[in-house]
Amino acid sequence: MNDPTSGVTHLDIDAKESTFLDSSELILNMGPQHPATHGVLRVILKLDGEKVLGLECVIGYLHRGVEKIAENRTYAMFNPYVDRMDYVAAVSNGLGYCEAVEKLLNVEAPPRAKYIRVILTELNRIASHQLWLGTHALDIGAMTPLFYTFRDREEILKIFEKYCGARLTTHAFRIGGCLYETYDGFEQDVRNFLDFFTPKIDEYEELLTTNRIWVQRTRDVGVISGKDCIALGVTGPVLRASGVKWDLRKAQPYAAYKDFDFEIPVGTKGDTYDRYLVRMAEMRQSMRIIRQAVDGLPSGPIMAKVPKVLKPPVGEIYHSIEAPKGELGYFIVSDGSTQPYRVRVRPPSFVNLQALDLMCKGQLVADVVAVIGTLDIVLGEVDR
Amino acid sequence: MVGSLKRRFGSGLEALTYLGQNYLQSDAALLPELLQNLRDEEQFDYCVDITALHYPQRERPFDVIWILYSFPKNERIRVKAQYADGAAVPSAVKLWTTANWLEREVFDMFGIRFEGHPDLKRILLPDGWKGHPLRKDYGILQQDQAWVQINLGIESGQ
Amino acid sequence: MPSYITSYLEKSVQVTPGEAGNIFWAMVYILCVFGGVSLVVVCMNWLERKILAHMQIRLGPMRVGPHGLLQPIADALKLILKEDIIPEGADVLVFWLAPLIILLAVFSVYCVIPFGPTHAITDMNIGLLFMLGVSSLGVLGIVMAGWASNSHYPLIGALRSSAQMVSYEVAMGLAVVSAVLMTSLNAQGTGTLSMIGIVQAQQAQHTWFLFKFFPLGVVAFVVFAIAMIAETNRAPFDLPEAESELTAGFHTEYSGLRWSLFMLGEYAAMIAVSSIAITLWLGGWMRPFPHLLTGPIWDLAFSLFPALTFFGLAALALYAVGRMWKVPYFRAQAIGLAGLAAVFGLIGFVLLLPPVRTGVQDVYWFVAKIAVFLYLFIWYRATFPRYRFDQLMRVGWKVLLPIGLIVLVLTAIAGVIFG
Amino acid sequence: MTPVATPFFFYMLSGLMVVGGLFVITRRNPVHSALALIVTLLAQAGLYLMLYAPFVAGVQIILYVGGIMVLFLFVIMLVNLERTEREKPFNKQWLVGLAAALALGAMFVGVYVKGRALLPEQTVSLPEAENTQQVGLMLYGNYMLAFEIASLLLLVAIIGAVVMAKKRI
Repeated sequence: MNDPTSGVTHLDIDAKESTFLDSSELILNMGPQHPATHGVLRVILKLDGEKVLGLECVIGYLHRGVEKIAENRTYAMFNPYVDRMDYVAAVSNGLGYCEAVEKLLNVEAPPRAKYIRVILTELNRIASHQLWLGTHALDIGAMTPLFYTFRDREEILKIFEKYCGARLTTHAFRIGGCLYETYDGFEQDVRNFLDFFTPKIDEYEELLTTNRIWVQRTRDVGVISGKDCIALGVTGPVLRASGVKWDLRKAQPYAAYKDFDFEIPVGTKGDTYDRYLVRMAEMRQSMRIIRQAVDGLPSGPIMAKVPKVLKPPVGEIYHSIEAPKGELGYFIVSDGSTQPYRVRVRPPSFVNLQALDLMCKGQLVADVVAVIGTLDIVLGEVDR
Repeated sequence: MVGSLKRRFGSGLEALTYLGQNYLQSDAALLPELLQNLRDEEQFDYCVDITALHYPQRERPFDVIWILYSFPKNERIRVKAQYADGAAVPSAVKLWTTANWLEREVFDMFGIRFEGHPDLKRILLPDGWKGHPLRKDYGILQQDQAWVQINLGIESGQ
Repeated sequence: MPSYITSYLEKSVQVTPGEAGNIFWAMVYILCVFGGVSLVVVCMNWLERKILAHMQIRLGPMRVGPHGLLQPIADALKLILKEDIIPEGADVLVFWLAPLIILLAVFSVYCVIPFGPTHAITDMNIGLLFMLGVSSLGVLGIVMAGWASNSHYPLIGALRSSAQMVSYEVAMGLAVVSAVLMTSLNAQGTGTLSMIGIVQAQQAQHTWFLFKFFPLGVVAFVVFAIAMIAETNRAPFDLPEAESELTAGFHTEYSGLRWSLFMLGEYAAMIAVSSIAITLWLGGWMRPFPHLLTGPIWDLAFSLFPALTFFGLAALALYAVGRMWKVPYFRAQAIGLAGLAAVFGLIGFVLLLPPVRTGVQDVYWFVAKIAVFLYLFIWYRATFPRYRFDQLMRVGWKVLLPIGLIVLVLTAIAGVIFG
Repeated sequence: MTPVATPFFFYMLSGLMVVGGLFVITRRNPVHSALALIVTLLAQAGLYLMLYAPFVAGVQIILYVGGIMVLFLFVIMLVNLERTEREKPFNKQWLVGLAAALALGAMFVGVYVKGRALLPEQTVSLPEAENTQQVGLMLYGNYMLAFEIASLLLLVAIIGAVVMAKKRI
């Protein structure tokens, strides 16, 4: 399958002599500007009538060369770039990077900073899942959840804005802790949000969980087994929905997660409906974590002693956290100078997208849209 | 675990740890069976990441790194090997299917060929693009002017 | 000439103008039916956007006129002024004909709908059969529209929607047959297909067919209701216009006035199909509980309903005016709204006069029931996600068809036993 | 219902049918000929109405125009159109065509000459009101057996269609 972009200016896939119906295999081009491909993703589908025989993803439209830029920026300067990769879960990107560099510098963030970091990351996880639910339901045709989820997501973005000035790409953390002390009324805002959001999540469940058509459109769609998930390196809610009980926050706790108790929701069949249930349960667990974190917020400094100019010793470190989409890892190699020698980002969306081909085999075109939605990929992270 | 590996592979292998993360420095020849062994006997069933480093001044400039994780043992390990420019690295697609795209990206960014890879071609950059950006000798502002002119019809990106 | 006009009026036996062969009054009825339908379509456009918005916790159109009341007019103007593109390589004749066929099919259904014992354009003794036949003509229009646009997506959309409509016509027909079966349970044992006849049968049997042989009537009604939604490509069955996969179904290539014809056709089809359901199962123009709550006081109470609704609308408008009056910027719109409230109030008073009150009774109840159905259509659109194409066909063939057959057989048996 | 200007309607409808029929065979584009066929069938339904047979007219519209013609259009669209348009519509057997036309012409002339005598004396007057009941009684009364055989035949045809299509699914 030669890549159509190489030199061919006009992609002529339906040559005049064979109308598309009598050739047994039809190549359909779900192009970069398609309403259902969350961002600039192009999927070339090989169809037999309505059934999908196989598909190939053409990515790279949003490639900004973040890793190349990292080699020409100092450690602190690269921090905002990290938020631009997975712009929906910017806070957890920042957390991963800051903790990786702190490990490199062998520095420990103070407990208060760790608690603040956990609160903001979990809020960001809920916001990311809300955006996923809204757009995923819209792809399958249910218009209403989109407005409910965005109304509630607005509350979280208000808290971010009050804390660090930005709503989406927050740049909330610094290497060594948090720069800003929490504004007074921060705990109260978070508690208000939790009380506000608890009935709201039941509203989503009311709308969709027992909705017959929703169940029919998602049950047994895009099934992937636990074994395939591990072989394909798929992590996050998709892996948990396939029955593998694995969450980095429990397996290799970072920040302050070992102080909180929460469960890991696990699915059984690994289809789109299970992933929907797992993500809804994850939102509830995040709320539990936030409540515990806010109640137990310790006082004390929020910034560890970190030199003005960071010059970490020569060495390399791999540190990964549980981002809303899956395992987000940073492999940083330092050569002793102020600029990192190499920053490799292990993006969950990029690896999860690889499973699209396996999940869509034998499904119908309408299901490809649903599966892309359920994988919850963000193209900024896929292309870096 | 390191002891058993040492007995099997002898000299070519040395285990180091840095900041609590242990990694194996192995030479190129041992690699295929080492990865196979790690996956089967040592149950490292999840290949987290495959990436590379470029040290232009060394005679074998490329460091290819496999980051593995084992679910049963909840343990992480890194395997590093040095390769000359243009040397063929054994592909890990047969061991972990996730390596397919990861190796394609390393090829796209560094120009390291993986033999045994089913469909090795660029993944992020367009096919006709000349040059591999993440190499140290590839300037930050540099671009493949020819490709830009043909396909986008503009002078140059910058 | 005037005698020809008045001759119909004081005729002793009250018969629909069509039957009486009086062309003039038939024309009058046709004009007021089509005027009424287009008026309803215009305000349906506004209502749908407002109700859908409020269900999705947003406000809907607020900018054009008070509470967006002038929005439909603005839309209509926009569509008329928009350029009407015919895609290159399209088959012009078929492209131009398609929307006309759809409109022809939908509006010809209206000439048999009974708004009252004599308020119908005409009454054929095969009224129901005629309606089903003509509504199946709509499929032709869609297929032609899809084919004439000469591009992949509309063609696939057209094939899908015509397959859907053809398969749901079968389910619809079965549900209708079981209702017609109930009409034959009178003395001389022969039912009737004429719409007015069906409603009179329900009057004679003192019950709406919905409640006849209790579970059967309701099940047949539900089968018809589902098939009805699929027939008009609405709500959960609107796959042909599925935005996420095929851009916009068979009317992708249409634009401007031609596209608005499709929209007009869709809304008119919704009204036509729901009026069939009302005539068959909900007792057409009969007011609720005509035989249970009889007696002068009840008649008086029910006859006040039309006036009350218009007074309610006027009160609503006045309340909105009160709220808008505080903000100077909205003062102009508030005056407009107050004018509208005055008009509603006036109509309410006119409806209070005794002769007008009884006259308008039948039409009012029929239109009120249609309003309920239209609200349901909008409600479905807000809540249900979309069926996938194979599920949609499965529901049509494997669920509705067997249930329709079973209900038909059971009604027949019940008819013979309870007869 | 007193008939209204029947001769005008009769000639208009039959003229429409003849013109439609001609269009069916002369159009190069198959979809246009399908549309012409639809016009002919609708005109035929109109004729049934004039013969006080509304039930048959209703069935005609549902079955022919609503059902069969939609399938015609389906098939025309699915099959490859470009090839059929390029072929020359008129092939060379004009000799056979001429003979058939002559025979038909002779028959028309014969009918025209005999005129009224051909038709039976008393025209059966079917009360228009209960036409549907009449058809119903006739169908389920006297011709019950024929009705059952026909329905059996249809059943066989449906099952045959399903079996043929089964191979492809």
